[in-house]
Amino acid sequence: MDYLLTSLSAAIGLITQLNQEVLSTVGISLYTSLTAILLASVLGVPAGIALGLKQFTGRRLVLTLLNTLMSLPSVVIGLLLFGMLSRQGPLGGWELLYTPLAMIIGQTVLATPIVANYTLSVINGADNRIMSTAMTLGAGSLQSGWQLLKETRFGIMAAVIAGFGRVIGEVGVAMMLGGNIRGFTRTMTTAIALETSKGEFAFGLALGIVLMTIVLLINLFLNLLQHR
Amino acid sequence: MDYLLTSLSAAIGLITQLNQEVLSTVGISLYTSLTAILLASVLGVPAGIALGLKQFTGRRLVLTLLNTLMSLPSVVIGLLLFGMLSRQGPLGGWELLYTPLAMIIGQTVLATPIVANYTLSVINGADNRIMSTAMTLGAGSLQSGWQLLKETRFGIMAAVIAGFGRVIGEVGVAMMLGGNIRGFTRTMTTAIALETSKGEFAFGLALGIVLMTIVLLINLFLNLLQHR
Amino acid sequence: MKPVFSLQNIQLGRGNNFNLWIERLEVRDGVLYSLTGPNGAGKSTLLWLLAMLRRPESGAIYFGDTLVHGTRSELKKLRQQITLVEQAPYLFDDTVARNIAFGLRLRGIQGEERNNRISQALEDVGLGGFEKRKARELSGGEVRRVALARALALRPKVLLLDEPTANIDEASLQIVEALLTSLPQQGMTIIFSTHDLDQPERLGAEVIRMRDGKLEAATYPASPRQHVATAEKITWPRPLKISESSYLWL
Amino acid sequence: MKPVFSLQNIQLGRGNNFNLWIERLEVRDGVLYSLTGPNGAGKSTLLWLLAMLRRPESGAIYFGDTLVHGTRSELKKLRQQITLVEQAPYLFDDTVARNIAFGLRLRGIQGEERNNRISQALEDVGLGGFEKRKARELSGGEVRRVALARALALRPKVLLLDEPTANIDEASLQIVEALLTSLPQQGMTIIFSTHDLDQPERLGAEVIRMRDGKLEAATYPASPRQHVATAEKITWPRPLKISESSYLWL
Amino acid sequence: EHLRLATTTSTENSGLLDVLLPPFEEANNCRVDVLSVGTGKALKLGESGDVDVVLVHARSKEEKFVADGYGVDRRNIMYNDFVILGPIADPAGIAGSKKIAAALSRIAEKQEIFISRGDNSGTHIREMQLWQDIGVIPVGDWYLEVGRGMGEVITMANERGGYTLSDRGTYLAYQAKTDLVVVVEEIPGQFNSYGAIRVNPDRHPHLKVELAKRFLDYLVSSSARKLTTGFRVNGQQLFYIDE
Ligand SMILES: Nc1ncnc2c1ncn2[C@@H]1O[C@H](COP(=O)(O)OP(=O)(O)OP(=O)(O)O)[C@@H](O)[C@H]1O
Ligand SMILES: Nc1ncnc2c1ncn2[C@@H]1O[C@H](COP(=O)(O)OP(=O)(O)OP(=O)(O)O)[C@@H](O)[C@H]1O
Ligand SMILES: [Mg+2]
Ligand SMILES: [Mg+2]
Repeated sequence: MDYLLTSLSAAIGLITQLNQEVLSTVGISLYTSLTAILLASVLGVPAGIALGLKQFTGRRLVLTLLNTLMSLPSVVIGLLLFGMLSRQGPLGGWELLYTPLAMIIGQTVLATPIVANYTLSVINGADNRIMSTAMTLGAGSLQSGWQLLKETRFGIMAAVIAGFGRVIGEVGVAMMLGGNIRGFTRTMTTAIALETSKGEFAFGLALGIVLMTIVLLINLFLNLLQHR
Repeated sequence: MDYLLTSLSAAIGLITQLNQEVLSTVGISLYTSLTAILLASVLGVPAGIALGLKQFTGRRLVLTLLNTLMSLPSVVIGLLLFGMLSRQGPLGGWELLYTPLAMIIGQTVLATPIVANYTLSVINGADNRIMSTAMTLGAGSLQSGWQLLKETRFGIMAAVIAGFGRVIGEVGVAMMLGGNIRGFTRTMTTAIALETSKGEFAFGLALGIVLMTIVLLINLFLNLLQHR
Repeated sequence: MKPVFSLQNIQLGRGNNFNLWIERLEVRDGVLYSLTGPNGAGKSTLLWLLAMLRRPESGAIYFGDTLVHGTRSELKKLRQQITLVEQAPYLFDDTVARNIAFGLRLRGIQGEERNNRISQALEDVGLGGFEKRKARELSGGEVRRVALARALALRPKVLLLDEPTANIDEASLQIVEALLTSLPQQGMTIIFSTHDLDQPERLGAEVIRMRDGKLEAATYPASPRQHVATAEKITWPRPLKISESSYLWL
Repeated sequence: MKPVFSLQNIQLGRGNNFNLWIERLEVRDGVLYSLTGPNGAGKSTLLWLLAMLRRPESGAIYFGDTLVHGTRSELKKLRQQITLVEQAPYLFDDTVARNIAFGLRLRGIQGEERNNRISQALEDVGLGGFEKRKARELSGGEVRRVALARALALRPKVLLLDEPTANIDEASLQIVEALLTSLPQQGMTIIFSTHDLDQPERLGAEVIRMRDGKLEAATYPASPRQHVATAEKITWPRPLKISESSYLWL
Repeated sequence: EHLRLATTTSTENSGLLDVLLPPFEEANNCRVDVLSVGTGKALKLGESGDVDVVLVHARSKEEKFVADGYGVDRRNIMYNDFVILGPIADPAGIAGSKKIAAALSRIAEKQEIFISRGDNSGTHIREMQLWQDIGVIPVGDWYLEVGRGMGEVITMANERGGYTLSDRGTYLAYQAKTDLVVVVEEIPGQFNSYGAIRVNPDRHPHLKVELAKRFLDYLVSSSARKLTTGFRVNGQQLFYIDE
């Protein structure tokens, strides 16, 4: 229990002192994860809605692939994109490796299937009169889809939160593509991994507690927004 | 592209030769992840249903906490449980550290909030006449809940698949609590992490492709089951 | 004889200032009641209350001799004697036969007997042979009739029907009306809501008329009975303020 | 005058061997039609088809002069002239006013004009003052009346109503029936389904009677008109086998 | 300007770079982006031109790296030595042994738990070399090949009450966090030397050649050497310099 207490008090210390380095690490985490989840939502929500509504040959296969992509380990995405972005890779010239942008790309790839799949479930569960009602009132298919999105907003919000949870907590992509460079691409999770590898378990856990506190604050804020 | 081709052919090599070591690693991955998702479903699905149906004071706070837990990085869970299971920790006497069981515990902790949250969304989206109809027909609250589960089975299935995707692809818990011991606690993901740290990127990616192939087969199988 | 239901000083609020407020109501055994009143009068709310799906905020409900108060297992036992067909009935996503089997299974009715009851109930509503049909592939009127069959198969002591004759065709209307008159003669108590104001007379039903959440005093002359004294003493076990979404009295 | 709708050799299958099969049907402008027939006859299916929500498997539909064939933007334009109130209407999870505003906004009707139309439509169905009410907190009959108001506010060329007088109270029935007779006089074409077999005569409606997916020949004497020659030539752009769940003709 | 340096976890985790880099960064008005990875990965990053300089410890691999034309200008930077760590109780009874190789064969004989890096790192390569020298093929329940970093392996050995081969630098960095002690050390030691190599600019024209050169020059400069030898963890020197 000693260990937990040490971590907890270290975490409280970190939070109350608002150490410059911790602040910058938190900032990088939030910047990459929020950007990634924004992109993933823009891609994943419409994809999920379309998959929920459209019938086409091969749909079942696409759904199975989507389920499979949800299991994609973040280190595998890291490896794949590393292959693309590395100097030798086809996109090496863009000089993206070991930059926050590379992390954002990787995290977007990671979150999109999750957001899409979750959205798909929400749409499957939604009342199927929503679309027809919108159409009988003169909406086109895009407008009807938009209305569907509004009607299922809590579910869609949950989908986005799920995706955010995945990227803010992941370490593989951030490590492989960001490189854990201090002050530049070091995120909370790569910092935790670093402390852990240094044997500073209590401090690693303290950082974990800080991360959870931040996520909790974000969720409280979203909760307030939802129930305004 | 060279890199991707190398990985792909290595992956095909691995799959066709069915190397003993790869087989055992796959076995350990599946054993731990399937057991963990089973436990997580047993805990998470009823929790999600209950949260979806019951009103109680503090419910919103519980939901916010649940959202937060979804972001729990796997290394943080690893650290936490490490603190419990290590020799110095309160449960050190159980000698669980660096065993598959420790990984199962960690992965269960990781997957349960995801399964519960996803289930909750499904229940929120479900027709609220399901419960009342079951009750008017004489069902008790447990029986009604069971019927609700049957009516939303596709959504619940998606929740379980999402949880499975999370654990089969995670590396933090498997690494911290399993220790990546060859032939004993080495999973596909820790093997990938190892190859990556050795600089054997292509081989790591090949293992990733093998993992994805296995998950794809599982999902195809589930898909067939669902649509039987 | 004891009334089947006896309600005293029931109060139940919903959104928008609507309040169901029933000073006294007694439902006699083996009688056919019609429930009429304008949209929003509270008919469906009253039926939910009688089906023990909603908890009143204050007041007392007696089912026979029992004060309905509510631990789960008690409620379940009481509820098994009452069946409600809702205004917009929900069918489980399964075959018609398995929809009807649901309640029978809960009552331990199995095998031959169960199958007989299922086909009998379907015959009763003019849907003989619909057993294998998927519930999700029925027309609006067919859905309502299956829901009715599902309730009839259970042979409850009290049958609550929320607009059972809406959406159904001419031939089915005749069948259902015949059931409504014949079943009470076999001892079943039925309360059905309707907007067809000729129907109560046609069926010889007693009329309960509602408006603005209250019974219209003139229409339903409740004779003074037992329990009245205790009514004031009832306090409900859980706080009154229940959000609308927690409607189920679990 | 050109018929508003003209259907030729329409075929549309659903689950369970049901087939809507309409050799010929012409709907004249400004006329009130009633659609009757037993449960499962295909009334709702036909109304869906006319609302251009479902694609037929073969045959031709003309809306005025236009062969309804279907790119999205075309369909949307045609659909804006037709409004359907479904058998079990769905209200968006919002206020009553915003439910009605939805279709008006799509048609670019704004501000004062929109508010006027909303309150007018609510008055029309006897729900004046319901603007701020939440759609999810309405009774069954109120829902149906709001759905009707939502359609009326759009002043469509063709109004399709699936059992508009089910679930509504006596007073509202009178109001709605008055609307059904008066609106066609202002040029609106209305087709409504009903199970009240006295209603068509009472309202002076032309009767379309259905059974087993077909029009009952005797009831609807369609005079031979144009287009007939082309009917055989229509081939639908996409394959016929569409799963039931992809019902929306996007 | 950013210079990219790929190095092993032992240098980064020990804290050495935190004292070594700032003077260089200041003097050259640049930043050194440190990618702390395993030796194998560091060299791979060099091969692909994703970093400008590598600082690693696996002599044979480094030489191959240069011979294959991926790197140029290899410099010896510093060294420390390998030791065997184990629990104080020393169940294999090897304490005081003067030869690491001999101690290993005794561990194998008594089948005491031994944790191996198993990750092709410099330390792992040395360990394999040692097994080969004594003619033992280490297999069995007692030999756990874990494929993790040195620090993690020390933690695992600590948890399991086993032995392991470690470089002294990492051990010193971990000393406060572990119950393990140095059971066997060799005099003169089993050396673990670190080399810095510039990635070959002929293969990767985008590399920062000038800055990389200056960096290597800095690493072998007397001021850097002073910082290196002066670096202490818990009062102990971690790294030595070949004079
Ligand atoms: N789900 C709900 N949430 C909140 N309030 C509701 C809900 N349903 C109904 N109400 C309110 O309760 C009142 C009574 O509704 P109820 O459904 O009991 O009426 P009713 O008599 O059955 O009407 P109808 O003839 O239209 O079916 C309504 O006017 C409405 O204000
Ligand atoms: N969602 C559906 N999926 C598949 N088949 C359906 C579906 N809805 C209806 N059907 C089939 O189509 C037939 C016609 O249904 P439709 O709803 O058009 O009948 P209706 O004339 O409107 O009946 P009602 O008077 O009961 O409303 C039904 O008998 C049923 O077999
Ligand atoms: Mg009602
Ligand atoms: Mg119908």
